[in-house]
Amino acid sequence: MIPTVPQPAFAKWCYRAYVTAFFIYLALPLTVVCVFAFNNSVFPSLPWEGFTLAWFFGTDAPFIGVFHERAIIRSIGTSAFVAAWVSGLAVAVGTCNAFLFVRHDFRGKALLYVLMLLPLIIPGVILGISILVFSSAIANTLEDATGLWFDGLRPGLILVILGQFSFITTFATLVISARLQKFDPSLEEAALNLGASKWGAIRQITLPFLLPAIVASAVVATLMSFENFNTTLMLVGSDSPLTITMFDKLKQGSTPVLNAVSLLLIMVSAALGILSLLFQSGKR
Amino acid sequence: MQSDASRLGFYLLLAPILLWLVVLIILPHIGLFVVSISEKIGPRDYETGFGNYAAFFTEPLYWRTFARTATMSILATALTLILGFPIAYHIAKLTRGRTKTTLFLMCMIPFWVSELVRTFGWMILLRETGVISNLLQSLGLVDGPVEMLYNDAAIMVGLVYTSILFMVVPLVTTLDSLDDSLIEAGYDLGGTSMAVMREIVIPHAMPGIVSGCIVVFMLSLGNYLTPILLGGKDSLWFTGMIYTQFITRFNWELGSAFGFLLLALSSLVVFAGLKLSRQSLTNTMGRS
Amino acid sequence: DTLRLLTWGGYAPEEVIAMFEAETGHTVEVTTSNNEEMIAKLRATNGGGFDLAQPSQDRIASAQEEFGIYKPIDMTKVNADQFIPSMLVATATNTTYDGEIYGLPHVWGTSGLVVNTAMAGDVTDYTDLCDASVAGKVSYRLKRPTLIGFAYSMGLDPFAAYSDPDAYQGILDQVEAKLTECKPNVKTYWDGGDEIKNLLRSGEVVASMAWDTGGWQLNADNPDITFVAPEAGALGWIDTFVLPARGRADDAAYDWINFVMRPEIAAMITNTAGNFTAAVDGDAGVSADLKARYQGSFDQAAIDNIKWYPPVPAGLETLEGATLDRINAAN
Amino acid sequence: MSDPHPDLVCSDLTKDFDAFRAVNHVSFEVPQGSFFSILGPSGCGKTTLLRMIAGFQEPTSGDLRIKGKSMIGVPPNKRPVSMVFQHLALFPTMNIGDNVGFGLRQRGVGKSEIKTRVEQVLDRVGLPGVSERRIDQISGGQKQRVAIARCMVLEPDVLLLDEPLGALDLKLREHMKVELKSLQAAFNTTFVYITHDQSEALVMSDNIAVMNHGQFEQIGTPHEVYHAPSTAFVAGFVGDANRIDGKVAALNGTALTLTSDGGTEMKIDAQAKALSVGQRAQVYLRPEAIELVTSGDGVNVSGGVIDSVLFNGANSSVTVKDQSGSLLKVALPQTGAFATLRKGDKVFTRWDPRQARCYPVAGA
Amino acid sequence: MSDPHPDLVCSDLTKDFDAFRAVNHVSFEVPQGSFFSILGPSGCGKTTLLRMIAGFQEPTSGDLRIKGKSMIGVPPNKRPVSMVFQHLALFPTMNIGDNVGFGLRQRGVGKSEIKTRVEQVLDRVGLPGVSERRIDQISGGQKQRVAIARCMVLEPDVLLLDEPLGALDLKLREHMKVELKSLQAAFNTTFVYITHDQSEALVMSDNIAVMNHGQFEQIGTPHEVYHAPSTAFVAGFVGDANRIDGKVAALNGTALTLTSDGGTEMKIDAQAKALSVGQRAQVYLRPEAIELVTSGDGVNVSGGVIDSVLFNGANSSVTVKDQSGSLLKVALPQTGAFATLRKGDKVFTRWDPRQARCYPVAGA
Ligand SMILES: Nc1ncnc2c1ncn2[C@@H]1O[C@H](COP(=O)(O)OP(=O)(O)OP(=O)(O)O)[C@@H](O)[C@H]1O
Ligand SMILES: Nc1ncnc2c1ncn2[C@@H]1O[C@H](COP(=O)(O)OP(=O)(O)OP(=O)(O)O)[C@@H](O)[C@H]1O
Ligand SMILES: [Mg+2]
Ligand SMILES: [Mg+2]
Repeated sequence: MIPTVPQPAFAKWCYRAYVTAFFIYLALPLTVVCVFAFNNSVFPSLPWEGFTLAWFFGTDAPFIGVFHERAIIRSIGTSAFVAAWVSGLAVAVGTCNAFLFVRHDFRGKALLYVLMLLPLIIPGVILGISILVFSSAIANTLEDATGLWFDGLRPGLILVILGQFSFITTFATLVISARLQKFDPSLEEAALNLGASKWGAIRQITLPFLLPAIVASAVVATLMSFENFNTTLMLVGSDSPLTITMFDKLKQGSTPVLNAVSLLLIMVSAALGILSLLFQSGKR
Repeated sequence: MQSDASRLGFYLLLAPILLWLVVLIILPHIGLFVVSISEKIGPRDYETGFGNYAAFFTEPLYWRTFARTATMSILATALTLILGFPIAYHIAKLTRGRTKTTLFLMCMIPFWVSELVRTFGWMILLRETGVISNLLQSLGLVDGPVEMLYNDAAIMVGLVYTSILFMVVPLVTTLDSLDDSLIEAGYDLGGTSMAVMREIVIPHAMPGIVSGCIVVFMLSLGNYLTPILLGGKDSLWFTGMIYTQFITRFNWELGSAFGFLLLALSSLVVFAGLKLSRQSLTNTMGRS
Repeated sequence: DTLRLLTWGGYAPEEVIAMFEAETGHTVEVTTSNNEEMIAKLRATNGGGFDLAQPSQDRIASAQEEFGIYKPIDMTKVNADQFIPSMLVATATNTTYDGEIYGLPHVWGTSGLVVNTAMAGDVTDYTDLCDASVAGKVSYRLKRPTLIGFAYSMGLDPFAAYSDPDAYQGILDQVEAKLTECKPNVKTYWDGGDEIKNLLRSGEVVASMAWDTGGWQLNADNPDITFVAPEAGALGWIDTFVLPARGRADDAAYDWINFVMRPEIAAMITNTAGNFTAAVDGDAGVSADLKARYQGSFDQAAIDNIKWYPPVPAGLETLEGATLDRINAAN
Repeated sequence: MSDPHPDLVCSDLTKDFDAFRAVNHVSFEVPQGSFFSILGPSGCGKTTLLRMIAGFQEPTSGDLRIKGKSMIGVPPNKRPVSMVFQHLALFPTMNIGDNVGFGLRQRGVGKSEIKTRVEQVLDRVGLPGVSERRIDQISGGQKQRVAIARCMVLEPDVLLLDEPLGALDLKLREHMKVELKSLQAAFNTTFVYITHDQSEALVMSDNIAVMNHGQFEQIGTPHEVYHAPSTAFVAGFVGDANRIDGKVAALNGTALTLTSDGGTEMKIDAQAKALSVGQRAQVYLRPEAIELVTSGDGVNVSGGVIDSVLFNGANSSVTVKDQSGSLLKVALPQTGAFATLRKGDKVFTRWDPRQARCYPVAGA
Repeated sequence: MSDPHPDLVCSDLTKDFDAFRAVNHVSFEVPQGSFFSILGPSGCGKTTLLRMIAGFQEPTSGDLRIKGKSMIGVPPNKRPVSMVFQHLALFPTMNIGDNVGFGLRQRGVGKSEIKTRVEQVLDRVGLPGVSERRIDQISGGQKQRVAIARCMVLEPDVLLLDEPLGALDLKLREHMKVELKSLQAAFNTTFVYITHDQSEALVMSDNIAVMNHGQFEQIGTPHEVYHAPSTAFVAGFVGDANRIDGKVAALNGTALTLTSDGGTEMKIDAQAKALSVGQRAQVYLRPEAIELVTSGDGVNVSGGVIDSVLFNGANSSVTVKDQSGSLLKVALPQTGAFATLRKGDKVFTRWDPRQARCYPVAGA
């Protein structure tokens, strides 16, 4: 089962065939999605009507390409906005948490750690509805009491950002903590010993060391935010992120525009993912 | 040697996590529970009671869907484990260097695209007039079009596809940390492949298996898109019911009760899984 | 101002928006949705987040009673001459709550049957979907229009029973039995307009309960498929304009209403959405094809036989929901 | 041991962790420019002591003066001491030049001056022109020198080293021992070096303090510590030694007679501190102090059989089992004599009464 | 070296990795019940050789027989050999009893018999009653013994050990050396032991093979390898040695005269294999073979000054710099003579012509 232990040729062959089949299974739907982005037909399915780029650049109905669909362009912007906030917040809080859990001992630490892991085992829909219900209750109470409007507590971008942040932070915390755990505290002591101040040591030594993890978790946070559906669905207001817009479109009339968006999405996120991996392995 | 400065630093570090957990996780769930125990007795008129939970238990559709969602999720988890383990093992133990990185990256690709896109792809593939059906027909394997969409098998395919990465990654990580020499020692002491797998590899991979299973189970249980888009007329999913209560029935109270029940279910299954495998949440999830 | 419009797909075509923006200087952000989601969203935001919404007229009064999510229409800001008077009055009657009018009519249409006449020419009424000849090749939604359509087709009158919950429950029970029995015939319960169009176009489904526009769009592609007004009568709906309680751009909203009710704009909307509007002379600029298809589906008798949705009393949907759930659960 | 201006003076330093006393009333002085080692087993409190000097730990009581100035309450970044950490603690995110220049940057020294001073110090430790390399591009021994250069560039009054050779492999460690000593001589800086490896301490130090359970058992030159251990612990810890338990049978000035527990009589000529007739005592005898002889006459001669032969080139030894069954390790002469001994051969052992050390057994 | 039934015979074993030959035509026999060490520097192919014996690597060519049966093509789990891995490879998920019983379980031995046999073998390695403990609850030395017990319970014909002491600390390693040897004697099983630490090999082995670049340079007893190295590599690798480069000046039977590159004349009495006048040669001279003397007369006597004194108790040495500037390491006698030498003192060194070893320089 490992290269140094001899195995019958047949078993090896079967195993390899299975692995190949598995990767075909992985690649198949995405390939199909990409291929049909170029189908010269208003339906993203067979039969194949010929090759076209209209679903990217077309301007005439019904062949309106991605780059001319206002709703899609706008929701990409919304998604990017949300993702930027979510990953910024998640990384900042995640870094704080990492320092808290790795560097400090306090009563209730184990409990707090388990609490921190909880968002991993709460289904996204429930995170969404609980935040929706809670913030509505708060807003109602406040509005009844003050007569003012608290639109920030109503479905909208703020709640979407908070909702995504609430579980993505756990991932960021885990990734950054893992790296901080590998950090040798004597490096910071060495910096102090060489005359650096406490904050100077963290800034010059610890944070650069954490950088790969910070970048990696920012990328992961961005990707997760971009593709999140379950939590966002419950919290979205008038500005909908890309997945929600696509879902609405899919329900109302899927054209290969969706394939074209998907193709772009695949390319961008794969590029992001690969970049972050390369960055990580380069730094290790 | 806790000086005042480091006390202050400690509280500054403690503030964000407390804010996050209390404001975004704990209080909302308490709020959810409070809403779930208020019954609607007329327009803009509510009273406290467990009527919503009673409704869940008296309406077969609800608890049947609930049970169905749970069993299907467990099934999907088991299937993902069975399908993913050999792959993780292959990546961790049978490949080196560049190949390893490449295969690992390929496993991640589905994760990098939104779930909607993946599901969309499966729809194109599986439908009666879809790619696979046409392929089978042109190969002469079947006479007429075959419908592969709108059934539980399609849901399984989609669920496994969506979550396999979350099984493979922790497995690869734990299997990577298994020293080859332990496997060699197993063979050297006369073990067969099966015995070495059972007695050495799997016990070692247990934290990874459990962590992968928890994540996959949660993802399946909480999935909305895949069952909605790939499932058939009987393929109800509990998240769909929650959505229905919130959106089409305007019944937040019952929806909240459903949400709470789903939360209880997931906690229960995760807890049972951890107990059965003698792992702890911190040990499995906390190390990914 | 920015006009945040919560509407149906097709009701705000890109060209119309472009013309409106050029003329008024407002910008328009469109969110497409359906009846339930529109109300759910407005409920969640307590009537905020949008400046103009377009639910069907039967869903306004009860939602207002329950959640208070709309604000009354200021008729002085509306150019009432542009509306077909009978529809304006009918809508106003149906959407009055507490003495205030909440809705203006916009687009109207029907739902009935979309049939592939070459393969299922026998399907002429809702209950025909349960016929063995089309087993496994039919589809409908698991929503309230289906309940009502089947009820009419079974010779019952659900609208008449709206005010009497017990009678209505009796009707629902009969429909439930029918739909449960019919379940094996169904390929899938469709959910979005695209889904059913795909199913019909590809031939996977040959007869379905659906909106008239869907049938006419498919007819352009495949002459065999068309909308059929059922013998028991098509179900007529009117989508309205309402102002969410906390809209921030009421002026822009009124500007939009007055703009799209212009005959030439209304015709453009009819051409994209496929349904006719409540605008005076709105059908003048509509394409001949669409008119022909409309006439092909509706003769005068059929038009007279359209069953228009009255306002849904609060609480009735709970009964329907339970029925739908039971149908869904049946095996 | 006394110097007009010692670089480092610790008086009565004590450190408690909760109920546990890690460092117990330790006092010592280190004269300018000397190499001072603290040698002790794992957990005896060496690191704690060093970290108090560096300022990472506050003493519970006692004083600590560097160049005459008390360091109590001075934070680590303000003390004129530098430290070489056990695993060196080179900054992995910086290249070698930036590592060495780190301390100067903290002091606000100008860019170009940093550059020249870094080059200079790297030159002095024998690594010219490596500034641009990453730290994973140099060998273990070179890292060692970079770590020292990083400290020395700041011209500290005292350099502290916490087992810096622990992570190196055997051959390199042998080499670095000699090198460290000569670097210290070249910089003429006071080194305080801690280790649990007696050979490191013996080879490099001017003075060694042997530490046990938080206390100093002896301070002295390597010679003194090896040849005149002042406590049983030092005798057993520094160098290899046979320990024989017994009882004092007679006492006459410096001439002692003991009876071992196995019944053998031993004559010892030593300072009989705190010993009285009838008291239990421990005798320490180095393997190289015992001779193998062929005849059974003389003082401290006893017969036995070879129990095992440990051939190890120049360091070969045998263990001899005497009549009472107790084992004695005897170094074989480097001349190669007795190389033909085999297990079971009969031999006689002899040792000089002046070579043994004898200590009373505490509490007996 | 030849035995009627050797437990292990390798003939002409070769292993190529792509273009690189890791093991190069190695042949040897290990007689039943003996302790055979393979000693060589890192990367010389020791592990590769051992893994071929265990079955984890197929030889490119050559044969391998255990108790007379060829092992080519036999998978590792079918070979009558067991292996103690470098990091022991104890199964962390099992307790000690399960670890030791693993092999028996694979053979389908009954539960109760496994229990008794595990207890027996743990007893024999001196660890009775630890079966229930987890492996992280015992010390490094105890783990070592558990690893051996796990193999020995299967009664293998040959036990292979891949540097099992490498991970232990110095003191424990010293101790385990002796212990391993006595365990081997007690079990009377054939041990094949690989190491790069010459002292391990010298102390424990019956026979040592010195390996370099995939080839065996010498096979012999520890004595032979240390005192009569057959190649320059062996002379340099086993034990400490001064190397002096020079040229053969005269040759007369076993009596050689060489001139060192520094100009000193050396007389050597050795088997002058493959040496001729004028040829370049290397002389190896152990530090303990050199004496410090006070007068400058005699064969191989030369004067110099003390360059450094490395006091290290019984293993103290000095380096002497001669007129030509080359350094000679000289062991100080264990008797403590010359302990007063200081840097800069003038001394004379002398060595016996029979103590030096001389080898031609390849390709010179
Ligand atoms: N922060 C601490 N809190 C409590 N006890 C401590 C702390 N630091 C060290 N100790 C204890 O103090 C004792 C001395 O520790 P120290 O690290 O100084 O030993 P050491 O001599 O350096 O040992 P080693 O050679 O293993 O490094 C040990 O018993 C240790 O357990
Ligand atoms: N699988 C392999 N593929 C290619 N080269 C290998 C492989 N395994 C070992 N080598 C090479 O063969 C040579 C011998 O390796 P081996 O591990 O046998 O050395 P070793 O003597 O055990 O060294 P060490 O003392 O460091 O363990 C090395 O140069 C190594 O790089
Ligand atoms: Mg220490
Ligand atoms: Mg090796």
